[in-house]
Amino acid sequence: MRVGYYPGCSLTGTSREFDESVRSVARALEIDLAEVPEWNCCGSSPAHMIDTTMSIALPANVLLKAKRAGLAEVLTPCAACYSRLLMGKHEIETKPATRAQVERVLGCPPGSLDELPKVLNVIEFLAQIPETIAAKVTSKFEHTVACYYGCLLVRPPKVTRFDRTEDPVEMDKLVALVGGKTIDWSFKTECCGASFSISRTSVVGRLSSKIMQDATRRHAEAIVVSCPMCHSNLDLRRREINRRMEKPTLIPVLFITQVIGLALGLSEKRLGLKRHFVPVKLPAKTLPAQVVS
Amino acid sequence: MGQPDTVTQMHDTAPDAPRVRCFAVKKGTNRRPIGAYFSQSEGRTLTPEKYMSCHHESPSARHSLAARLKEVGEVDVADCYQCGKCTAGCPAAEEMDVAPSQILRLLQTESPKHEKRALESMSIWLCIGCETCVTRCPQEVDLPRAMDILRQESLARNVANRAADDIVAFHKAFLHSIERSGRVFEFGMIGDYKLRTGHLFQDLGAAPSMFLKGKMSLLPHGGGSKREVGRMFARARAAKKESQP
Amino acid sequence: MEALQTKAKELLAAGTVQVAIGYGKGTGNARRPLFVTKPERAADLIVDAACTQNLATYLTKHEVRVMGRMAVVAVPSTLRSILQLAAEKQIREEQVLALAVIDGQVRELATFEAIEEAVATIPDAMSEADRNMIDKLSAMSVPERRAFWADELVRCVKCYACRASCPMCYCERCTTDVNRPQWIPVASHAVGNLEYHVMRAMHLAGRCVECGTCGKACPVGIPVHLLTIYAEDSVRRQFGQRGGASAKLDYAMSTFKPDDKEEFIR
Amino acid sequence: MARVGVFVCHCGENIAGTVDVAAVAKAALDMPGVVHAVDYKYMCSDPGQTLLKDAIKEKKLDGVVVAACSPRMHEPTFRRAAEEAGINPFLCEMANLREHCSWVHDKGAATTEKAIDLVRLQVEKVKRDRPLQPIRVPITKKALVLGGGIAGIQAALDIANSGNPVLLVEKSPSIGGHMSQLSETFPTLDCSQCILTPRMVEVARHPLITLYTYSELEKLDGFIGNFKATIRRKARKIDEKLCNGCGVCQQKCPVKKIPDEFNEGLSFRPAIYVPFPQAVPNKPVIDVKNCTYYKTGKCKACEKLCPTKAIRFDQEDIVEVHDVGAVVLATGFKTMPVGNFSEYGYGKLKDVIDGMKFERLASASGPTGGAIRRPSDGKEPQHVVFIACAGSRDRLKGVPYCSKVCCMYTAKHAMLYRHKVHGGQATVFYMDIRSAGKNYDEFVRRAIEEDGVKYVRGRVSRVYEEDGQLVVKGADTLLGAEPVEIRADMVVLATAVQAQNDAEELAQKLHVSYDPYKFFAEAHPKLRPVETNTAGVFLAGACQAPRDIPETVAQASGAAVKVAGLFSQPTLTREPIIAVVDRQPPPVFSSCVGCFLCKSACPYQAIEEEVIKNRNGDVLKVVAKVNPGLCQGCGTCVSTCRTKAIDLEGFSNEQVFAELMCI
Repeated sequence: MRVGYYPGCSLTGTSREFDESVRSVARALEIDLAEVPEWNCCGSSPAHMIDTTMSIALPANVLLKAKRAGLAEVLTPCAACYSRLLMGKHEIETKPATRAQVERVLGCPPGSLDELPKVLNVIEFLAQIPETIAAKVTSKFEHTVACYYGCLLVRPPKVTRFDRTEDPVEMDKLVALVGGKTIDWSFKTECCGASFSISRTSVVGRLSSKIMQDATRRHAEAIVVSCPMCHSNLDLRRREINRRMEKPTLIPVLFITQVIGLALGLSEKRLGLKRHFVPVKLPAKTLPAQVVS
Repeated sequence: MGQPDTVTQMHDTAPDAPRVRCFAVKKGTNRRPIGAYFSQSEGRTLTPEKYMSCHHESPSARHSLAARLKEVGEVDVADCYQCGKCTAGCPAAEEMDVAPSQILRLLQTESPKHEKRALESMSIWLCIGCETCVTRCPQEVDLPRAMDILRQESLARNVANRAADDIVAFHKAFLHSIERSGRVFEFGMIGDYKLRTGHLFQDLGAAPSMFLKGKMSLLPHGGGSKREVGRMFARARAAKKESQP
Repeated sequence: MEALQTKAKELLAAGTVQVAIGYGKGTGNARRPLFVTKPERAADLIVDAACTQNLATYLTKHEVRVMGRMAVVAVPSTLRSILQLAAEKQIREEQVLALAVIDGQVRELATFEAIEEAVATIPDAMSEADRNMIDKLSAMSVPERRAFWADELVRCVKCYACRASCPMCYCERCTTDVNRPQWIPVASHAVGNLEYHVMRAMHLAGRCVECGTCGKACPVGIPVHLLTIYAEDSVRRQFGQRGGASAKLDYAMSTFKPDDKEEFIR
Repeated sequence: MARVGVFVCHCGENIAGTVDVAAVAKAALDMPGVVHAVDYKYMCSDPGQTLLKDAIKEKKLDGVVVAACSPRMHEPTFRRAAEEAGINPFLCEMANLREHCSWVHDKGAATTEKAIDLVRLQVEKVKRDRPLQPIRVPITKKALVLGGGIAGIQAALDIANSGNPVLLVEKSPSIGGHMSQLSETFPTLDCSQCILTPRMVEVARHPLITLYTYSELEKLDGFIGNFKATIRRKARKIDEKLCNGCGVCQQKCPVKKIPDEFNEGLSFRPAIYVPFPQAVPNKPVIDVKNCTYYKTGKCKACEKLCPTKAIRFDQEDIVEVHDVGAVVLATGFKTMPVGNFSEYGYGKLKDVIDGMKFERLASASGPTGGAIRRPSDGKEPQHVVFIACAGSRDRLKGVPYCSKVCCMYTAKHAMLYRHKVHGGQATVFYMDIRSAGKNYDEFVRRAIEEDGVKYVRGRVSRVYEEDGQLVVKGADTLLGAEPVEIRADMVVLATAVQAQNDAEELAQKLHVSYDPYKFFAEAHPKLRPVETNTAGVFLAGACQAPRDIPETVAQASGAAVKVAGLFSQPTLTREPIIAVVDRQPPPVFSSCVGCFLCKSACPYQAIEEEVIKNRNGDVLKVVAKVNPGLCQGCGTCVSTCRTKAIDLEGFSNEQVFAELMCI
């Protein structure tokens, strides 16, 4: 099985472990990730915030390259990239004037932006192959975790058309598939502060601490995410968060692909678990046995 | 849901015009009698677009921010009935100086005084773009889109709130990084941001561990077709200049 | 051909049908309709490439019907005619039996259901020449197209051979015969001719079985079948329905679906 | 040769201000067949009509054209005048010089020219008019009322009290509808059941009312005055004549855990049950889906213990056909399910309930005996948040319209809660308070002023659960849209009022129009609010739009008067503008070829098949025939007919053709 792959900037930098775990899991599941050649940044929130044209042109360029490389689907693990790619595609498909403008910016002939590839987030992608995953589970992930989806996977529902908007369940299903338990909690899609990680750390502290609070109160052993921004806010900004918590917490934040990777028996190294700021320490009795890679 | 498919123009003296297009549907066939399609009245069916085009716009309204939002972003601020649901769900509302729903209210009046207040607000910079508001808005007002346009308008008019300088700097540094490298080069971007804001020591503690964990590299990433992206930015700028002589 | 003759002979001999409508030898290489009522005459039936006329025209004729149950040698468009006639209550299942000649094989189709199944599997086969002409006409501008038809229709002498040859023109009183009001002028002149042919095309839109018999019947060589075929094709494109596909009435031109495209209303 | 008179009306300045009416009259005189033409200030006035009548008599006119306003306004006036003057009323035509000319054009020669053309058209038409006679149809003087809520009960009682028999059909096992579930009613806080049950009893006892509960309409054929209603009486599995309603079966039924519909799932009922103690009729019904006997073939506890031996496990549905002359639709509404609200927990949060559940909690006959207890743990909630407009005025997730009753019942709920839980806090989130009605606004003010209900203007964005409490996130738009977060014990959603699930299907059965939200459409929003576009079918209550009780009752009585008015006539008179299929002497019989494309095109099911046979009974021909009772004269069939075998009386092909050709 072959699928297009767009890691995006975060996955080459601050969230390398997400990239590593996606690739490792893909290899274990015998999925060929065809990286979009010469891909560029999706523009992320800054383009969205202050440069509307580029916020559509940059993702359009990525999708155009994927299309030219013959890719019908593009797997985009980063939730922010996923959102930008989807929104860019949506704008191009629904607004002819925008499409023409973007064609000029890209310097591509009219019609090039027809039938751009489908954009898939990692949950969406893995949910398509439950049997394949289940067949390869070697050590069940026997932990109780909180699945945290964040904003951009589910919103706005008219564009993403993914899962239940206010109470998504697809990630929970994946965790259950590899033997884990998930808590039913109230903050699955509450915002963590996203791109304010650097410029308004206090906002991130306030929002993320509420999320951590609910998860720990309901006895989650870890938080599972699918977004580099959510991850860095909950992981990297833990000091900021703990300052606002009744009781500081050290539960780790895992990417969904790391959870699945553990269940598939992949090594901590290959899953990049060491790269986290909050050490990944799950109750020992249920930690999977080390497998030499 | 939403508006009915067609509206029937009604005459004062032909009040019997049925407003509904389907009546009498035969069971057992999925086709309906064609006569059911046409209303029996003197009224004519119009599509909502045509109906809307019958209304006259006031000349002053054409240059307002509200008009611009409608034209550029297909956001109609008149749709907002000030229920406050956007504000109620906004994760950043507590930090904002003007609540999101009130931003829309400021635009609804179409008065320059109120528009200025919106453009100078901190709120437009504190919007995270989480899309919670539009996801729940009963009137489907695309507030995040409105915020995008307001931010850009605020920058273009050079009235952005000074307290947002660092946020603007972050966005600019980020875009600058993309323009130069095709992708975001964090080390360079953060350096750029620090120079722009003077926040030289913020997060200094985190940096060494970032390197140790392999999360940040000192050299720009390869690939990313940086020249191509640079050209895209140049073309977009040229197009913008052309449209605003 | 022998299979057909044998089949017809059997049916006549067994009394299953009282008349077999088929093709017989005409002048030169031409074929003409042949009405076989006696088993021993079944050997006169011919099937070959020259047999193209749609014999369904005779199924609604009183003179033929009184003979009893009819077997009709059917090309694909004949089968569609039977279904459309059935949908319009002009023929009942027990009145007709089709001897379909498909790919050189003769199949006896005794029920409408069987005919529906057969029709569903036969692709629409418009002749190469017709397809080219329709493409050419579609590509023309409206004034060009009008000029083309004005030029063609000026030759029309209102002999109504197109009407007489059409299996779907079974009305006892045609609109052209109505004189209060006089919808179609009797005399042959440019406007009246155009009115007649436009009316014919409208009446066949969604009902035409695309046999092309009307065009062949025209003594002055006007390709009148293109008008009805085009109307039929338009209905198919707009509503996804074609004439003669089913023995149950589901006529696109007298009903509407909420998701109809409505492009024609503009 | 025709003798046509033309009468041009000034309509004050309405026409004469734009059109040169004298010139129109003068031009009319030159039209072939016109022997008389005048203009006059107000043709519809008494002198104007006299002018018309005198001219008909004096000039021996055999056709009249009144060039004035829309025929919708005054055609009946002038036709009556023509009739009084001794000519057939259908020989009078109107040219619409006002709506079609003077109101839509500027003053000028071209406008007058158009007016003259409009008159010419009508002159050509009137010359080809045939005298027509009104159609008379018999009437079956029995009404069918669909729905046994307060609307249906009121309509049935009023019709029956006017002396006409009524068949009242209700799909659930008892009449009473939503009103029987309510605790108190606004704005008087009188007990809902106390005022409703006497009416229910009256229905049961009325000699002219036949009550069919647990029954549904399958099919409605026919037309005004002459409907045939096919009704399915679902099997209750008991013999109603033998059952005395003792209730032993209910007590002994081993299945106990079925969510009780009457209590909105807040309590349980057995598989054989009477919906509520005051049910009419007080006879149980076996819920076949949940009954052990029907599932496993064993049990029959009720049969063994029934003192009157009334249980009938083998009872089948009965399908009956009834002749009725009129139908009253009173099928009511439903409320939007709580599960529709994703941001309020998709119905997952047990203590987020809807208004109907709250009614049952507050009702003395409810599962808690009227004590307010939250569903999750039965505790008395100390803070209840009421959210108005849950689904209403929400074009994204709900319906764009206002459900009308929620403001009032929310005020009532908050008030009842404050009365029942002393020290409890009630907060209402609202957008606008819509309390237009007698004593309504006073009622809302009382909730705020006397009962201390806190009103916050703003919509709630989200409700979620934290530490066993519900966190309600809203904003106070009167405080500069300040975010408000309330920790509540229970949340009550004022869910939107919607049409019943089967409303569309029912509308199609009855050929009644409905709006995009599946509410049945009235014939005119202002002047014909209880009639539908299908003659003989009337509307009452919330099946038409959200309504409160007083309005529902008023409308039900209105519909009943319409039915009684219809039944007071010996026969039904209709305008003879209908389609007619050509008939000729043998051997042709008709130019119709019987293709019946017209039948598929007719929106009123007015076209039937007529079989023409010879004296031996052999079928010669099958041709179309128009049912004059059903035909509405729309003309669709006429345009579909290839052979021109159908024509429309009063608007014949010949007339329309002549009108077109004279321009």
